[in-house]
Amino acid sequence: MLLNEFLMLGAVLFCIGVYGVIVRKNAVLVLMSIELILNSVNINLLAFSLRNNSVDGHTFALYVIAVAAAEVGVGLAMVLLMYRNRRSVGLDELSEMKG
Amino acid sequence: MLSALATAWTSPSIDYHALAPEIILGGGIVLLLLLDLFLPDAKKWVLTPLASFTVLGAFIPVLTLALSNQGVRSLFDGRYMVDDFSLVMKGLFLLAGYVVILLTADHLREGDYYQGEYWFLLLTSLLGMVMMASSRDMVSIFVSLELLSIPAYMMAAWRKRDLRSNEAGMKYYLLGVFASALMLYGMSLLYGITGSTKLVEIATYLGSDLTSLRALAVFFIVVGFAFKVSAVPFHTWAPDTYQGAPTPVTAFLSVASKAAGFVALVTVVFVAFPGSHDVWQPVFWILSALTMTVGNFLALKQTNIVRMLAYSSIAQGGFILMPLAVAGVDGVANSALRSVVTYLLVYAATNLGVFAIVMVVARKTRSGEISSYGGLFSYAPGIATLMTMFMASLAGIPPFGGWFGKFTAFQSLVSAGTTWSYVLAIIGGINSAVAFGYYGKILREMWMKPVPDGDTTPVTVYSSLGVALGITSISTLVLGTFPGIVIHFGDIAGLTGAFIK
Amino acid sequence: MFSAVTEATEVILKSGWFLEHAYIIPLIPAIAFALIIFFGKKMPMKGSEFGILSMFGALAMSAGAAYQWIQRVNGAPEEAYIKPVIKTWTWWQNNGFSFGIGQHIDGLSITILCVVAFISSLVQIYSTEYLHGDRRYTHFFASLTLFSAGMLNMVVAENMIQLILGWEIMGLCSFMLIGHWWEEGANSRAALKAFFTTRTGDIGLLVGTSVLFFSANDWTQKNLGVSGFSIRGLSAWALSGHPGHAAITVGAVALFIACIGKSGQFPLHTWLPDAMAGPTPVSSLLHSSTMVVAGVFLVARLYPVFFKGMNIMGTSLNFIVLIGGITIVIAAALAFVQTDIKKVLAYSTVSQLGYMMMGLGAGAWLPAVFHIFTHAFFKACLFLGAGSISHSASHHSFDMKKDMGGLRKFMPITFATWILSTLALCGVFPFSGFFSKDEIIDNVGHNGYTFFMIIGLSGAFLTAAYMTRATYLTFFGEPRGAAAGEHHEEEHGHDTPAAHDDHGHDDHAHDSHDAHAHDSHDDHGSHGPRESGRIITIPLIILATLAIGSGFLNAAPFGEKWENFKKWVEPRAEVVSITGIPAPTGGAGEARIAEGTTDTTVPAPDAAVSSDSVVPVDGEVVSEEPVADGEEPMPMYDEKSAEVVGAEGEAMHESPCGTETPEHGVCYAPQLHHAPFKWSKAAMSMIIVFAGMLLSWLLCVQLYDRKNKKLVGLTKRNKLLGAGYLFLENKYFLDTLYEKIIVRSIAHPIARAAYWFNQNVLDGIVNGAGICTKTVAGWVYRNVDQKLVDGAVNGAGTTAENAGGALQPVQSGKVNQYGALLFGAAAIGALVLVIINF
Amino acid sequence: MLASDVLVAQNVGFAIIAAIMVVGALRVVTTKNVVHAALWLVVVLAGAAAQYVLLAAEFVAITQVMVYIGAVMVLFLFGTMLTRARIGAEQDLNNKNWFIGLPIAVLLLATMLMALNDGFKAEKLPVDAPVVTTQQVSDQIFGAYLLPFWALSFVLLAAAIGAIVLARRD
Repeated sequence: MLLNEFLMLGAVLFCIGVYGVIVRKNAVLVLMSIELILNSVNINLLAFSLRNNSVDGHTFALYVIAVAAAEVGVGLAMVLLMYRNRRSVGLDELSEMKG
Repeated sequence: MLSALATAWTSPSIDYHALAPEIILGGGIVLLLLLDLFLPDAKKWVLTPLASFTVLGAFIPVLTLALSNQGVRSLFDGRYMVDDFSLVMKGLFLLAGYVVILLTADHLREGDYYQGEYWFLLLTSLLGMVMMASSRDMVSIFVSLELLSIPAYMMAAWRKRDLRSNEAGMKYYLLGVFASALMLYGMSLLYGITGSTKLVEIATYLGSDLTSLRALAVFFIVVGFAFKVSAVPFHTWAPDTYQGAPTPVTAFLSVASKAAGFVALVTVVFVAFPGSHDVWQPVFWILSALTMTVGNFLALKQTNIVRMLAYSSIAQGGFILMPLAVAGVDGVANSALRSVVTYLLVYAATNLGVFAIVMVVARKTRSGEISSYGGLFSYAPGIATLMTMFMASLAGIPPFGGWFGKFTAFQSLVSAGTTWSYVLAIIGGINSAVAFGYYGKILREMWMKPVPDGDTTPVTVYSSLGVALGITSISTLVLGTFPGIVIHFGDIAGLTGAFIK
Repeated sequence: MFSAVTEATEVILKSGWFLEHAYIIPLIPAIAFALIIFFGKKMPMKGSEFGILSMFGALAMSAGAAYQWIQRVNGAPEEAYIKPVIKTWTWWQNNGFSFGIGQHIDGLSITILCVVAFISSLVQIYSTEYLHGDRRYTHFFASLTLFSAGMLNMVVAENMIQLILGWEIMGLCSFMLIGHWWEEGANSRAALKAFFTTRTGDIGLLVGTSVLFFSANDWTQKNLGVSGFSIRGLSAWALSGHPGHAAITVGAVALFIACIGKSGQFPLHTWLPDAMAGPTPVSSLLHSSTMVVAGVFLVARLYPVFFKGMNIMGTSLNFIVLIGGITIVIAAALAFVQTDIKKVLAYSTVSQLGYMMMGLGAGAWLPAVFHIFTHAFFKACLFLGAGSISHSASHHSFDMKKDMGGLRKFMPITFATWILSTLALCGVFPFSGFFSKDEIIDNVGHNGYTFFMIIGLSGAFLTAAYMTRATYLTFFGEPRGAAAGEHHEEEHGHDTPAAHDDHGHDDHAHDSHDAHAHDSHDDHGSHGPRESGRIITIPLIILATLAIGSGFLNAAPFGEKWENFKKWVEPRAEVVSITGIPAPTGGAGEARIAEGTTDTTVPAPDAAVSSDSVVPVDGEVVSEEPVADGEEPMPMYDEKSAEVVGAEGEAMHESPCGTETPEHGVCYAPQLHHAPFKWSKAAMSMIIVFAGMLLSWLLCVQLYDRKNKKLVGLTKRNKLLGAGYLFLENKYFLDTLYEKIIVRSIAHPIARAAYWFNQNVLDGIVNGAGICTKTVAGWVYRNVDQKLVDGAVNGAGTTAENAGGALQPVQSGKVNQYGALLFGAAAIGALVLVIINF
Repeated sequence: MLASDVLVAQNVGFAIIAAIMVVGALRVVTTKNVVHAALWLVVVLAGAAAQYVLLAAEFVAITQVMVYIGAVMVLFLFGTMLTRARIGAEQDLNNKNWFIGLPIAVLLLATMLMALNDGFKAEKLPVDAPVVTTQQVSDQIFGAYLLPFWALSFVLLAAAIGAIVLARRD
């Protein structure tokens, strides 16, 4: 297996995630796109862990998973809050402050 | 084969003195949470003093550590360092946190907030900052960053029924996650290239091969922190979040959170990337120039005071970034670090003071517009004078602290002596003149405009706000009048791993 | 700092308590400021007593210091270097940087100290009456006192940081004071404009100071043991031949930009006339005699730096002399078209500052400093006179055309002091302006700047002319408007904007807020013009006396004996030898100086004298000092030694402090030459001045008395003049003169040629020159001054705001777009970096 | 090319899983149905777990399944339901930013691929690497990375409590 196979898969996922966060208006979908990005990072970390013959990458990946879970929790709480106040989860409506 | 199999696990030896600030904060957090759970509502007032005593209590070991002669304390195999730099920054975070607690105390009581949870989040975020100051490997830095950010996201949205507060929290959260994703990607690449997460080892292994990947990794990490310090073009969240978040939270974000971003940035750049200055120097140059200029120009257009202060704080961030643009030049690294530390100290004192006044005035006028400051001098001369002092400090007029921060920044630039550093110095000079345009606007409102609604009842300054104002104004004045004190902090702020190997 | 480094003969200089403790002078008003802020409102005089007492204290100390300085100079050998009285306390230091505060007292600082303390005292007294009943009376005095503290601090400053501190305090205070009556939008705009413009210049000050510090610090530390901020160190460094050309030039240019801003030099002069929006005492103190000379003072203070950096005396043109020259003419021309009396004076100030700058730029250091000295008195007198008129005669209006005229009958004291000061300003012979301004012009020419000498003379002509016009409009003719007792509101009708010199009404600097100040007690419009009260007239009289007398301090026409100012103030370009790194600085009474001389056979007799014992207290002269007043120089002092430097006796360059470099010594001032006084030159300039007055007078009579506003009409009338017709009804004695000189000669049969000459040439000159000047100046005022320069200043602000506006769409409020920006910037940055590092 | 150098099974496995993941990820960001997007995300996350196994990281793979598919996905589904998204297709999920998003994503991808290609070229991963044991990971977590672990507990605590406060009705 080539190292770059994994890395490029990671890069593709990353960029799809980036596309997602830019074009998705629904906040829940944006959160899903973020998960894509974070997963690409984990693929990278584990591939490098294998390449460098060290365990640090595994640990790092576990921390990333845990933090990602926390972030999703917070994000969904905010989405709920937003929904409760505005009856909508469209991010475009969050433009009361600008300029 | 993975060699780690062979080594049996041994319990890591922990220097509890070195970890005492973190432990005290952590204990306080847990205690706060438990008390919040079990105390009846009538006794919930206990939480506020508990929070402030926790912060002050955590400050004690910072002092004892600073006074002990043991030098650098290295924990967890060099992944966590308690050196002078980290102690200075921990002190800054804790004091800033204390002032924010003072700012919040009455605000919380009057508003519709969950108090116990608010203190819990504030202290958690502070814990993240305190850990950030000592973290010397990528995992610690990442976790500390999240530890300080996640509570801050929620604090920004803490005014639950306010649409603006929701919006502030959501924007801050989303962009924060985007930025930390980018940073994580950069960290993963860095780990791949060097095979280590320890900053010192990264510096050793980060050779000149794999140049394009190295550039990518360094750049993404810098971007991640550039978001945190709201450097243009990664600043977009800042004005909206500052405006929408509860004012004490804004003060916290614009001072402590920004300082934490700088601490991380400085640590990573100086400890891990000293050899890659060909990558980050131009990046910082552009970031700094853009940040100052865009921040200033947009600040000129603002009519809302907090929003203007947001842009002002963006622009100030540009000044703090200035010395980093030349920190790779031989012999400048030390003075650049000193300048960043000095500027952060001065900026923290001044900006917290400004927000204290914003809160005092908003309590009376119930408005965030700059025009609501009209005639402030006629009914609150003391407040107007203090505000003038803070504005003068932000604009860099001696003898208030701000001038000295700018002075050290320019000093680093000039001592680098390259063409680009001079150009940046000139851009900085022009910007510091432009900045007076909007600081002067406030001064003009306060001193030379009539009171908008003719209501000249004097403002009430609650005792906690008064203490906050006292601390910040005296620090601003003292830092500007006797810069020797702040220089002393700057001097001892050597960064272990970068300068004291 | 030097005393320990010499092996050469030492001369003991007298000192005294006042000299040694001059640093107290700025502290007095600073403390008074705090007292006013905290206790002012509760005091019987609302805090003004603190201000006035502190200024008296400062004045007394300055006078004491001046006396002791004169003793010090008189007691020294004729060619000895008079060491300034320097003290430094370290304020703070870190690696490589040591910032001190202290004092640097020499002739220059003593001069300015006295002027500032004196004028401030008078202005404060005057203000107690002028601002009586003002709602921000206490604040006004607080600002005024702090302002004086800032200026005094700048003057005594030992190093650049201290100087900048004072400089900035002045800036802040001027902001407060100009905007004192902020209820009128124009005033607060003017205040912001003043602050903003001077702050723009101040960038130059910071940049220049940093550049000089980084270039000079090593040298000064090594050779003098002082930091690169030290004024003394910088002076020595500049003349040592060590500085690189680029560094010192950049430093000097940057500093000079600050001076342009502060001293209202072209093209940053526009704030000064606008700043007349402040109360008149403020105009008098800040914008005529003290704050605006800060820039000139800085040039004079760091003269060696500018001397080297700008290549003064090296070529026939340099930046300073050019800016000074331009300013003289531009401002003087502008003064012609003002209807506001304070604006005439403001432009006059700008023009006079141009003289000082031009003098400094052309190597006429002493005349320029002397002009600061004399100008302060007569200009303060003029401003206070204008204030007196508005206070008592014209209902707080400053419009000469609408609200004044004929006031000489009502205000004899104001009129007399005004005339005396005007004569001084014009430089008429025995008045003080003559001795300073004429010396500047003379020396500029003498130093080879012939073109600028002509500029100076034209400036003198214009000065005479516009002051005559202002005097005529104010004191002669018939009372108009408010001066005639008309009601205040009426003269605000916009019916008669004079076509030839209308300027924007919005920037009228009416002190209309005096009205607010007097609401409580004033009886508006119920009385005609009258003389002001004693509190106002006494300062006027004192100042007018000085306007006459102060010139005699340096009356070159009467020979060397009269050139006291030169002796006391001008630093001597003697070389002081140094060898190696000096010992730590001496004690408080560091009064010894070193003379560069080869003759070291006689050991210094005072080697064992402790520094304490050479400090005479309170002006007492310690008798053991070997040099007595006015006696022969010390016996071992060798006349030639000034040209021979260094312990080894190497033959040094002939002019060590000129363009050449001393090898083992330093000097603190460049060698300058003084033009010998010639009556012929003085006579020439007098003729020019009188010609200016005369022409202007004629023009004024034509324009204002005859209400003959159009060129066509004037020409027509001049034809009638040919018949000797209309002048008969002229009732002014100078009109008779006019009639005799011109009309008779026209009427005379042998004067057909003269008639032609008159019709075509004199008329052309009188009308043409006058109207041309007015037209051109009006055009310049409208287009260049108000549009271009103002436009540039305002435009910069507008551009900045527009740029901000252009950026605002980026801040769209849409979080997806923020994300796009974040990732987009990251992508582009990454692409660039990857390609670079590929 | 020797057979031992080319791990056919693994390479084929990687390719198939990678293809499924990419398709899944694309559907996540393009589908018109929020619930479908969540299900596609499950596909991607499961694929990632499979890749982790290929990368000799079984513990991480199991964690991935448990945390993401077990917990995070449930959160997402709850979030979707609580915000009353329709189960069917919706029109209003995207904004008009595709013309910005697409170039940025492509540019970023090009840059990253270029750098990766330049950096690691055809570097192979070791073929006989043993599976990292859970003990090794735990040794690290409770050794060198103890402090971040401690901090992580506060992160989760803060997230949990903060999220409750924000999300609860009151």
